[in-house]
Amino acid sequence: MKVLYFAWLRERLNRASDEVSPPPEVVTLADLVAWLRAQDEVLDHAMTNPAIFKLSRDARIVPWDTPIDGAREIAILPPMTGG
Amino acid sequence: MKVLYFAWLRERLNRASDEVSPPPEVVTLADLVAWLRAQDEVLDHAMTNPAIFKLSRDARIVPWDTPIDGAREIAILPPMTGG
Amino acid sequence: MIRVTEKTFDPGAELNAFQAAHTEAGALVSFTGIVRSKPDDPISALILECYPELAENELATIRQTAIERFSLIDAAIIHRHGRLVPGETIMMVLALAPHRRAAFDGAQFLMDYLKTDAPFWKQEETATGLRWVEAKPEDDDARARWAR
Amino acid sequence: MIRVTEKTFDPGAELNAFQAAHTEAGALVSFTGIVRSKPDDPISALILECYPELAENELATIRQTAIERFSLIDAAIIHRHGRLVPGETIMMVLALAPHRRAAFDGAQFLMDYLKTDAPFWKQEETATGLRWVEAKPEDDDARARWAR
Repeated sequence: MKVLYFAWLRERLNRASDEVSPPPEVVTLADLVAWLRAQDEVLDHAMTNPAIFKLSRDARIVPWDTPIDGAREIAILPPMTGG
Repeated sequence: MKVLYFAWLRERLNRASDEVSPPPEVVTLADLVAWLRAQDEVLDHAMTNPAIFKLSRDARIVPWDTPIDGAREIAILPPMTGG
Repeated sequence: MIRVTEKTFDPGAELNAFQAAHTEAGALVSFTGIVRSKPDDPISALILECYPELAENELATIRQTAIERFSLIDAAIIHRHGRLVPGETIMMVLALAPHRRAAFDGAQFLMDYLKTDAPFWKQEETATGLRWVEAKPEDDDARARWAR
Repeated sequence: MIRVTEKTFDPGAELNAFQAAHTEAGALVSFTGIVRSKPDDPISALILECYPELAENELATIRQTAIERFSLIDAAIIHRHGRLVPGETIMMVLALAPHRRAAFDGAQFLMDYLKTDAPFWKQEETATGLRWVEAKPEDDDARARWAR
Protein backbone atom coordinates (compact mmCIF):
# COMPACT_ATOMS: atom_id res chain seq x y z
CA MET A 1 0.00 0.00 0.00
CA LYS A 2 1.25 3.45 -0.92
CA VAL A 3 1.14 6.33 1.57
CA LEU A 4 1.41 9.85 0.09
CA TYR A 5 2.57 12.99 1.90
CA PHE A 6 1.91 16.52 0.67
CA ALA A 7 3.14 20.08 1.08
CA TRP A 8 5.08 20.87 4.26
CA LEU A 9 4.57 17.31 5.54
CA ARG A 10 6.28 15.96 2.41
CA GLU A 11 9.02 18.53 2.91
CA ARG A 12 9.60 17.71 6.58
CA LEU A 13 9.75 13.97 5.78
CA ASN A 14 11.96 14.66 2.79
CA ARG A 15 9.96 12.18 0.68
CA ALA A 16 6.63 12.21 -1.17
CA SER A 17 5.54 8.65 -0.38
CA ASP A 18 6.18 5.37 1.38
CA GLU A 19 5.39 1.84 0.31
CA VAL A 20 4.10 0.09 3.45
CA SER A 21 2.71 -3.29 4.53
CA PRO A 22 0.92 -2.71 7.81
CA PRO A 23 0.27 -5.69 10.14
CA PRO A 24 -3.27 -7.15 10.41
CA GLU A 25 -4.10 -5.20 13.62
CA VAL A 26 -4.01 -1.99 11.55
CA VAL A 27 -7.70 -1.87 10.59
CA THR A 28 -8.65 1.80 10.11
CA LEU A 29 -6.89 4.81 8.65
CA ALA A 30 -6.48 6.11 12.22
CA ASP A 31 -4.69 2.84 13.08
CA LEU A 32 -2.46 3.29 10.05
CA VAL A 33 -1.50 6.83 11.06
CA ALA A 34 -0.70 5.65 14.62
CA TRP A 35 1.38 2.75 13.24
CA LEU A 36 3.27 5.08 10.85
CA ARG A 37 3.93 7.62 13.61
CA ALA A 38 5.29 4.91 15.90
CA GLN A 39 7.86 4.06 13.23
CA ASP A 40 8.94 7.55 12.23
CA GLU A 41 9.93 10.22 14.71
CA VAL A 42 9.76 13.04 12.15
CA LEU A 43 6.24 12.05 11.09
CA ASP A 44 5.24 11.63 14.74
CA HIS A 45 6.43 15.14 15.54
CA ALA A 46 4.91 16.67 12.38
CA MET A 47 1.52 15.21 13.34
CA THR A 48 1.48 16.37 16.97
CA ASN A 49 -1.85 18.08 16.22
CA PRO A 50 -3.53 15.32 14.19
CA ALA A 51 -6.93 17.08 14.02
CA ILE A 52 -5.67 19.47 11.36
CA PHE A 53 -5.00 16.66 8.86
CA LYS A 54 -7.45 15.11 6.46
CA LEU A 55 -6.96 11.61 5.08
CA SER A 56 -7.81 10.18 1.70
CA ARG A 57 -8.27 6.60 0.59
CA ASP A 58 -7.88 5.86 -3.10
CA ALA A 59 -8.25 9.54 -3.94
CA ARG A 60 -11.38 10.22 -1.87
CA ILE A 61 -11.36 12.15 1.43
CA VAL A 62 -12.74 9.82 4.09
CA PRO A 63 -13.22 9.86 7.88
CA TRP A 64 -10.33 8.69 10.03
CA ASP A 65 -12.28 5.62 11.16
CA THR A 66 -12.63 4.28 7.62
CA PRO A 67 -11.20 0.74 7.21
CA ILE A 68 -8.08 0.47 5.09
CA ASP A 69 -9.22 -2.85 3.64
CA GLY A 70 -7.76 -3.32 0.21
CA ALA A 71 -6.80 0.36 -0.18
CA ARG A 72 -4.25 1.04 -2.89
CA GLU A 73 -3.28 4.59 -1.95
CA ILE A 74 -3.66 6.51 1.30
CA ALA A 75 -2.73 10.21 1.62
CA ILE A 76 -2.06 12.38 4.66
CA LEU A 77 -3.19 15.89 3.83
CA PRO A 78 -2.09 19.02 5.71
CA PRO A 79 -4.66 21.87 5.85
CA MET A 80 -5.43 22.87 2.28
CA THR A 81 -4.81 26.36 0.95
CA GLY A 82 -6.26 26.33 -2.55
CA GLY A 83 -8.75 28.72 -4.06
CA MET B 1 -39.94 73.29 -15.91
CA LYS B 2 -40.09 69.87 -17.57
CA VAL B 3 -41.79 66.90 -15.91
CA LEU B 4 -40.84 63.44 -17.23
CA TYR B 5 -42.91 60.27 -16.96
CA PHE B 6 -41.50 56.76 -17.43
CA ALA B 7 -42.58 53.18 -18.18
CA TRP B 8 -46.24 52.35 -17.47
CA LEU B 9 -46.88 55.86 -16.11
CA ARG B 10 -45.75 57.33 -19.43
CA GLU B 11 -47.94 54.80 -21.20
CA ARG B 12 -51.04 55.51 -19.13
CA LEU B 13 -50.61 59.28 -19.64
CA ASN B 14 -49.89 58.72 -23.32
CA ARG B 15 -47.02 61.23 -23.18
CA ALA B 16 -43.41 61.22 -21.98
CA SER B 17 -43.29 64.72 -20.53
CA ASP B 18 -45.08 67.97 -19.70
CA GLU B 19 -43.80 71.53 -19.73
CA VAL B 20 -45.25 73.14 -16.59
CA SER B 21 -45.16 76.47 -14.73
CA PRO B 22 -46.35 75.76 -11.20
CA PRO B 23 -47.66 78.64 -9.05
CA PRO B 24 -45.46 80.04 -6.20
CA GLU B 25 -47.26 77.98 -3.51
CA VAL B 26 -45.75 74.81 -5.07
CA VAL B 27 -42.53 74.69 -3.01
CA THR B 28 -41.49 71.01 -2.79
CA LEU B 29 -41.57 68.07 -5.18
CA ALA B 30 -44.44 66.66 -3.10
CA ASP B 31 -46.35 69.93 -3.70
CA LEU B 32 -45.63 69.61 -7.41
CA VAL B 33 -46.97 66.06 -7.55
CA ALA B 34 -50.13 67.14 -5.69
CA TRP B 35 -50.57 70.08 -8.05
CA LEU B 36 -50.06 67.88 -11.15
CA ARG B 37 -52.53 65.27 -9.85
CA ALA B 38 -55.15 67.93 -9.21
CA GLN B 39 -54.97 68.92 -12.87
CA ASP B 40 -54.90 65.47 -14.47
CA GLU B 41 -57.37 62.74 -13.61
CA VAL B 42 -55.32 60.02 -15.31
CA LEU B 43 -52.17 60.96 -13.40
CA ASP B 44 -54.18 61.25 -10.18
CA HIS B 45 -55.52 57.75 -10.64
CA ALA B 46 -52.16 56.28 -11.70
CA MET B 47 -50.58 57.65 -8.51
CA THR B 48 -53.21 56.36 -6.06
CA ASN B 49 -50.37 54.64 -4.19
CA PRO B 50 -47.78 57.45 -4.23
CA ALA B 51 -45.33 55.64 -1.91
CA ILE B 52 -44.18 53.34 -4.73
CA PHE B 53 -42.85 56.24 -6.81
CA LYS B 54 -39.44 57.86 -6.59
CA LEU B 55 -38.81 61.40 -7.76
CA SER B 56 -35.76 62.92 -9.38
CA ARG B 57 -34.68 66.54 -9.67
CA ASP B 58 -32.23 67.41 -12.43
CA ALA B 59 -31.32 63.71 -12.86
CA ARG B 60 -30.72 62.94 -9.17
CA ILE B 61 -33.11 60.91 -7.05
CA VAL B 62 -34.18 63.13 -4.14
CA PRO B 63 -36.64 62.95 -1.22
CA TRP B 64 -40.21 64.09 -1.85
CA ASP B 65 -39.75 67.11 0.46
CA THR B 66 -36.91 68.54 -1.65
CA PRO B 67 -37.62 72.14 -2.83
CA ILE B 68 -38.20 72.52 -6.57
CA ASP B 69 -36.40 75.89 -6.58
CA GLY B 70 -34.88 76.46 -9.98
CA ALA B 71 -35.19 72.82 -11.08
CA ARG B 72 -34.93 72.26 -14.80
CA GLU B 73 -36.23 68.69 -14.99
CA ILE B 74 -38.35 66.66 -12.57
CA ALA B 75 -39.15 62.96 -13.17
CA ILE B 76 -41.81 60.72 -11.67
CA LEU B 77 -40.38 57.21 -11.54
CA PRO B 78 -42.45 54.03 -11.16
CA PRO B 79 -40.75 51.13 -9.28
CA MET B 80 -37.61 50.24 -11.17
CA THR B 81 -37.01 46.79 -12.64
CA GLY B 82 -33.44 46.91 -13.95
CA GLY B 83 -30.61 44.54 -13.21
CA MET C 1 -16.31 52.34 -14.77
CA ILE C 2 -19.98 52.97 -15.50
CA ARG C 3 -21.55 52.37 -18.89
CA VAL C 4 -25.20 52.83 -19.91
CA THR C 5 -25.57 51.71 -23.48
CA GLU C 6 -27.89 50.42 -26.17
CA LYS C 7 -25.05 48.43 -27.70
CA THR C 8 -24.26 44.76 -27.04
CA PHE C 9 -21.10 44.07 -25.09
CA ASP C 10 -18.83 41.06 -24.57
CA PRO C 11 -18.88 39.93 -20.90
CA GLY C 12 -15.67 37.91 -21.23
CA ALA C 13 -13.78 40.81 -22.78
CA GLU C 14 -15.07 43.12 -20.04
CA LEU C 15 -13.98 40.66 -17.35
CA ASN C 16 -10.48 40.38 -18.80
CA ALA C 17 -10.07 44.14 -19.31
CA PHE C 18 -11.22 44.84 -15.75
CA GLN C 19 -8.82 42.25 -14.33
CA ALA C 20 -5.91 43.44 -16.47
CA ALA C 21 -6.32 47.03 -15.27
CA HIS C 22 -5.27 46.11 -11.71
CA THR C 23 -2.28 44.24 -10.40
CA GLU C 24 -2.76 44.14 -6.66
CA ALA C 25 -6.09 42.33 -6.52
CA GLY C 26 -6.72 38.81 -5.33
CA ALA C 27 -10.45 38.34 -5.85
CA LEU C 28 -12.78 39.26 -8.68
CA VAL C 29 -16.52 38.60 -8.61
CA SER C 30 -18.71 39.21 -11.63
CA PHE C 31 -22.46 39.06 -12.04
CA THR C 32 -24.04 38.83 -15.48
CA GLY C 33 -27.78 39.19 -16.04
CA ILE C 34 -29.10 37.38 -19.11
CA VAL C 35 -32.49 37.65 -20.88
CA ARG C 36 -34.48 34.53 -19.98
CA SER C 37 -37.27 32.87 -21.87
CA LYS C 38 -39.05 30.15 -19.92
CA PRO C 39 -40.36 27.22 -22.00
CA ASP C 40 -43.79 27.45 -20.29
CA ASP C 41 -43.99 31.24 -20.72
CA PRO C 42 -41.73 32.23 -23.61
CA ILE C 43 -40.84 35.78 -24.54
CA SER C 44 -39.48 36.99 -27.87
CA ALA C 45 -37.66 39.99 -26.39
CA LEU C 46 -37.09 42.12 -23.32
CA ILE C 47 -37.43 45.85 -23.88
CA LEU C 48 -35.62 48.05 -21.39
CA GLU C 49 -36.67 51.64 -20.99
CA CYS C 50 -34.12 53.94 -19.40
CA TYR C 51 -33.66 57.48 -18.13
CA PRO C 52 -30.01 57.69 -19.22
CA GLU C 53 -28.85 60.84 -17.38
CA LEU C 54 -30.33 59.62 -14.10
CA ALA C 55 -28.95 56.10 -14.71
CA GLU C 56 -25.42 57.46 -15.15
CA ASN C 57 -25.68 59.47 -11.95
CA GLU C 58 -27.26 56.73 -9.84
CA LEU C 59 -24.90 53.99 -11.05
CA ALA C 60 -21.91 56.24 -10.32
CA THR C 61 -23.23 56.80 -6.78
CA ILE C 62 -23.94 53.10 -6.20
CA ARG C 63 -20.46 52.21 -7.47
CA GLN C 64 -18.72 54.78 -5.27
CA THR C 65 -20.72 53.70 -2.21
CA ALA C 66 -19.78 50.04 -2.78
CA ILE C 67 -16.09 50.87 -3.26
CA GLU C 68 -15.97 52.79 0.02
CA ARG C 69 -18.10 50.43 2.04
CA PHE C 70 -16.26 47.21 1.11
CA SER C 71 -12.81 48.75 0.46
CA LEU C 72 -12.96 47.51 -3.11
CA ILE C 73 -9.99 48.12 -5.38
CA ASP C 74 -12.42 48.82 -8.19
CA ALA C 75 -15.99 48.22 -9.31
CA ALA C 76 -17.75 48.49 -12.65
CA ILE C 77 -21.34 48.48 -13.86
CA ILE C 78 -22.46 48.02 -17.45
CA HIS C 79 -26.20 48.20 -18.20
CA ARG C 80 -27.97 47.97 -21.52
CA HIS C 81 -31.28 49.36 -22.62
CA GLY C 82 -33.34 48.96 -25.76
CA ARG C 83 -34.61 45.68 -27.23
CA LEU C 84 -32.78 42.49 -26.21
CA VAL C 85 -33.54 38.91 -27.26
CA PRO C 86 -33.28 35.80 -25.04
CA GLY C 87 -29.68 34.86 -24.30
CA GLU C 88 -28.42 38.43 -24.63
CA THR C 89 -26.58 39.99 -21.72
CA ILE C 90 -28.61 42.70 -19.96
CA MET C 91 -26.03 43.94 -17.52
CA MET C 92 -22.86 43.10 -15.66
CA VAL C 93 -21.29 44.17 -12.40
CA LEU C 94 -17.67 43.56 -11.44
CA ALA C 95 -16.08 43.88 -8.01
CA LEU C 96 -12.37 43.56 -7.30
CA ALA C 97 -10.94 43.24 -3.79
CA PRO C 98 -7.91 41.87 -1.96
CA HIS C 99 -10.04 38.99 -0.57
CA ARG C 100 -13.08 37.02 -1.66
CA ARG C 101 -15.52 38.10 1.04
CA ALA C 102 -15.32 41.80 0.11
CA ALA C 103 -15.55 40.98 -3.60
CA PHE C 104 -18.71 38.87 -3.09
CA ASP C 105 -20.31 41.40 -0.71
CA GLY C 106 -19.45 44.26 -3.04
CA ALA C 107 -20.98 42.56 -6.08
CA GLN C 108 -24.15 41.64 -4.19
CA PHE C 109 -24.48 45.17 -2.82
CA LEU C 110 -24.11 46.58 -6.33
CA MET C 111 -26.84 44.24 -7.59
CA ASP C 112 -29.25 44.87 -4.72
CA TYR C 113 -29.00 48.66 -5.08
CA LEU C 114 -29.13 48.56 -8.84
CA LYS C 115 -32.38 46.53 -8.77
CA THR C 116 -34.24 49.19 -6.79
CA ASP C 117 -32.39 52.46 -7.57
CA ALA C 118 -31.31 52.32 -11.20
CA PRO C 119 -33.89 53.84 -13.56
CA PHE C 120 -34.53 50.93 -15.91
CA TRP C 121 -37.94 49.41 -16.60
CA LYS C 122 -38.42 46.06 -18.29
CA GLN C 123 -41.16 45.10 -20.67
CA GLU C 124 -41.59 41.54 -21.96
CA GLU C 125 -42.52 41.01 -25.58
CA THR C 126 -44.74 37.91 -25.95
CA ALA C 127 -46.96 36.39 -28.61
CA THR C 128 -49.89 38.33 -27.15
CA GLY C 129 -48.16 41.69 -26.84
CA LEU C 130 -46.08 43.67 -24.38
CA ARG C 131 -46.31 43.49 -20.59
CA TRP C 132 -44.43 45.44 -17.93
CA VAL C 133 -42.30 43.43 -15.52
CA GLU C 134 -43.49 44.09 -11.98
CA ALA C 135 -41.06 45.19 -9.30
CA LYS C 136 -40.49 42.44 -6.75
CA PRO C 137 -40.99 43.14 -3.04
CA GLU C 138 -38.01 40.84 -2.34
CA ASP C 139 -35.79 43.32 -4.22
CA ASP C 140 -36.66 45.96 -1.62
CA ASP C 141 -35.92 43.40 1.11
CA ALA C 142 -32.57 42.54 -0.48
CA ARG C 143 -31.61 46.22 -0.54
CA ALA C 144 -32.84 46.75 3.03
CA ARG C 145 -30.40 44.18 4.45
CA TRP C 146 -27.54 46.61 3.73
CA ALA C 147 -29.14 49.38 5.83
CA ARG C 148 -27.17 50.42 8.87
CA MET D 1 -17.21 21.17 -15.84
CA ILE D 2 -14.17 20.51 -13.68
CA ARG D 3 -10.63 21.21 -14.81
CA VAL D 4 -7.39 20.75 -12.84
CA THR D 5 -4.54 21.98 -14.96
CA GLU D 6 -1.00 23.34 -15.04
CA LYS D 7 -1.87 25.43 -18.09
CA THR D 8 -2.92 29.07 -18.07
CA PHE D 9 -6.53 29.74 -19.03
CA ASP D 10 -8.49 32.75 -20.25
CA PRO D 11 -11.15 33.74 -17.67
CA GLY D 12 -13.12 35.83 -20.17
CA ALA D 13 -13.24 33.02 -22.73
CA GLU D 14 -14.34 30.58 -20.00
CA LEU D 15 -17.10 32.97 -18.87
CA ASN D 16 -18.42 33.36 -22.41
CA ALA D 17 -18.25 29.63 -23.20
CA PHE D 18 -20.07 28.78 -19.96
CA GLN D 19 -22.78 31.36 -20.66
CA ALA D 20 -23.17 30.29 -24.30
CA ALA D 21 -23.72 26.65 -23.32
CA HIS D 22 -27.06 27.46 -21.63
CA THR D 23 -30.08 29.33 -22.87
CA GLU D 24 -32.49 29.29 -19.96
CA ALA D 25 -30.37 31.04 -17.35
CA GLY D 26 -30.88 34.50 -15.97
CA ALA D 27 -27.97 34.93 -13.56
CA LEU D 28 -24.29 34.06 -13.81
CA VAL D 29 -21.80 34.67 -11.00
CA SER D 30 -18.09 34.14 -11.47
CA PHE D 31 -15.26 34.24 -9.00
CA THR D 32 -11.66 34.58 -10.17
CA GLY D 33 -8.70 34.18 -7.84
CA ILE D 34 -5.58 36.07 -8.87
CA VAL D 35 -1.97 35.84 -7.64
CA ARG D 36 -1.34 38.88 -5.44
CA SER D 37 1.92 40.57 -4.63
CA LYS D 38 1.65 43.19 -1.90
CA PRO D 39 4.01 46.19 -2.25
CA ASP D 40 5.06 45.86 1.40
CA ASP D 41 5.60 42.08 1.14
CA PRO D 42 6.21 41.22 -2.52
CA ILE D 43 6.35 37.71 -3.92
CA SER D 44 7.89 36.65 -7.23
CA ALA D 45 5.62 33.62 -7.65
CA LEU D 46 3.01 31.39 -6.07
CA ILE D 47 3.71 27.69 -6.34
CA LEU D 48 0.70 25.42 -6.05
CA GLU D 49 1.16 21.81 -5.12
CA CYS D 50 -1.70 19.50 -5.99
CA TYR D 51 -2.88 15.92 -5.59
CA PRO D 52 -4.55 15.79 -9.01
CA GLU D 53 -6.65 12.60 -8.72
CA LEU D 54 -8.07 13.68 -5.38
CA ALA D 55 -8.60 17.24 -6.68
CA GLU D 56 -10.65 15.95 -9.62
CA ASN D 57 -12.81 13.82 -7.31
CA GLU D 58 -13.32 16.48 -4.62
CA LEU D 59 -14.07 19.28 -7.08
CA ALA D 60 -16.61 17.05 -8.85
CA THR D 61 -18.29 16.35 -5.51
CA ILE D 62 -18.31 20.00 -4.45
CA ARG D 63 -19.74 20.99 -7.84
CA GLN D 64 -22.50 18.37 -7.70
CA THR D 65 -23.41 19.31 -4.12
CA ALA D 66 -23.68 22.99 -5.07
CA ILE D 67 -25.83 22.24 -8.12
CA GLU D 68 -28.28 20.20 -6.05
CA ARG D 69 -28.35 22.46 -3.02
CA PHE D 70 -28.96 25.74 -4.88
CA SER D 71 -30.81 24.27 -7.91
CA LEU D 72 -28.11 25.63 -10.19
CA ILE D 73 -28.46 25.14 -13.93
CA ASP D 74 -24.73 24.51 -14.08
CA ALA D 75 -21.50 25.10 -12.20
CA ALA D 76 -17.85 24.92 -13.20
CA ILE D 77 -14.52 24.92 -11.39
CA ILE D 78 -11.14 25.49 -13.01
CA HIS D 79 -8.05 25.29 -10.78
CA ARG D 80 -4.41 25.62 -11.73
CA HIS D 81 -1.32 24.21 -10.09
CA GLY D 82 2.37 24.70 -10.70
CA ARG D 83 4.26 28.02 -10.66
CA LEU D 84 2.21 31.19 -11.20
CA VAL D 85 3.44 34.77 -11.24
CA PRO D 86 1.58 37.82 -9.81
CA GLY D 87 -1.42 38.79 -11.91
CA GLU D 88 -1.98 35.24 -13.18
CA THR D 89 -5.33 33.60 -12.61
CA ILE D 90 -5.20 30.80 -10.02
CA MET D 91 -8.74 29.52 -10.31
CA MET D 92 -12.26 30.34 -11.31
CA VAL D 93 -15.69 29.17 -10.28
CA LEU D 94 -18.87 29.79 -12.26
CA ALA D 95 -22.47 29.38 -11.10
CA LEU D 96 -25.51 29.72 -13.33
CA ALA D 97 -29.07 29.94 -11.99
CA PRO D 98 -32.48 31.31 -12.90
CA HIS D 99 -32.11 34.10 -10.31
CA ARG D 100 -29.28 36.07 -8.74
CA ARG D 101 -29.58 34.85 -5.16
CA ALA D 102 -28.97 31.19 -6.07
CA ALA D 103 -26.10 32.13 -8.39
CA PHE D 104 -24.36 34.18 -5.66
CA ASP D 105 -24.97 31.55 -2.96
CA GLY D 106 -23.81 28.77 -5.27
CA ALA D 107 -20.57 30.55 -6.16
CA GLN D 108 -19.81 31.36 -2.50
CA PHE D 109 -20.54 27.79 -1.47
CA LEU D 110 -18.18 26.50 -4.18
CA MET D 111 -15.44 28.84 -2.95
CA ASP D 112 -15.90 28.08 0.73
CA TYR D 113 -15.75 24.30 0.18
CA LEU D 114 -12.91 24.55 -2.27
CA LYS D 115 -10.79 26.54 0.22
CA THR D 116 -10.95 23.77 2.85
CA ASP D 117 -11.56 20.58 0.84
CA ALA D 118 -9.64 20.85 -2.42
CA PRO D 119 -6.11 19.38 -2.21
CA PHE D 120 -4.02 22.37 -3.22
CA TRP D 121 -1.22 23.88 -1.15
CA LYS D 122 0.29 27.28 -1.81
CA GLN D 123 3.90 28.28 -1.39
CA GLU D 124 5.06 31.86 -1.82
CA GLU D 125 8.36 32.51 -3.57
CA THR D 126 10.06 35.59 -2.08
CA ALA D 127 13.50 37.18 -2.20
CA THR D 128 14.43 35.16 0.88
CA GLY D 129 13.11 31.80 -0.31
CA LEU D 130 9.93 29.77 -0.23
CA ARG D 131 7.29 29.81 2.50
CA TRP D 132 4.10 27.80 2.88
CA VAL D 133 0.85 29.76 3.00
CA GLU D 134 -0.94 28.95 6.25
CA ALA D 135 -4.54 27.80 6.24
CA LYS D 136 -6.84 30.46 7.67
CA PRO D 137 -9.20 29.61 10.53
CA GLU D 138 -11.77 31.92 8.90
CA ASP D 139 -11.86 29.55 5.92
CA ASP D 140 -13.15 26.82 8.23
CA ASP D 141 -15.69 29.30 9.63
CA ALA D 142 -16.81 30.27 6.13
CA ARG D 143 -17.35 26.60 5.26
CA ALA D 144 -19.14 25.93 8.56
CA ARG D 145 -21.87 28.47 7.82
CA TRP D 146 -23.26 26.12 5.15
CA ALA D 147 -23.67 23.26 7.67
CA ARG D 148 -27.24 22.17 8.24
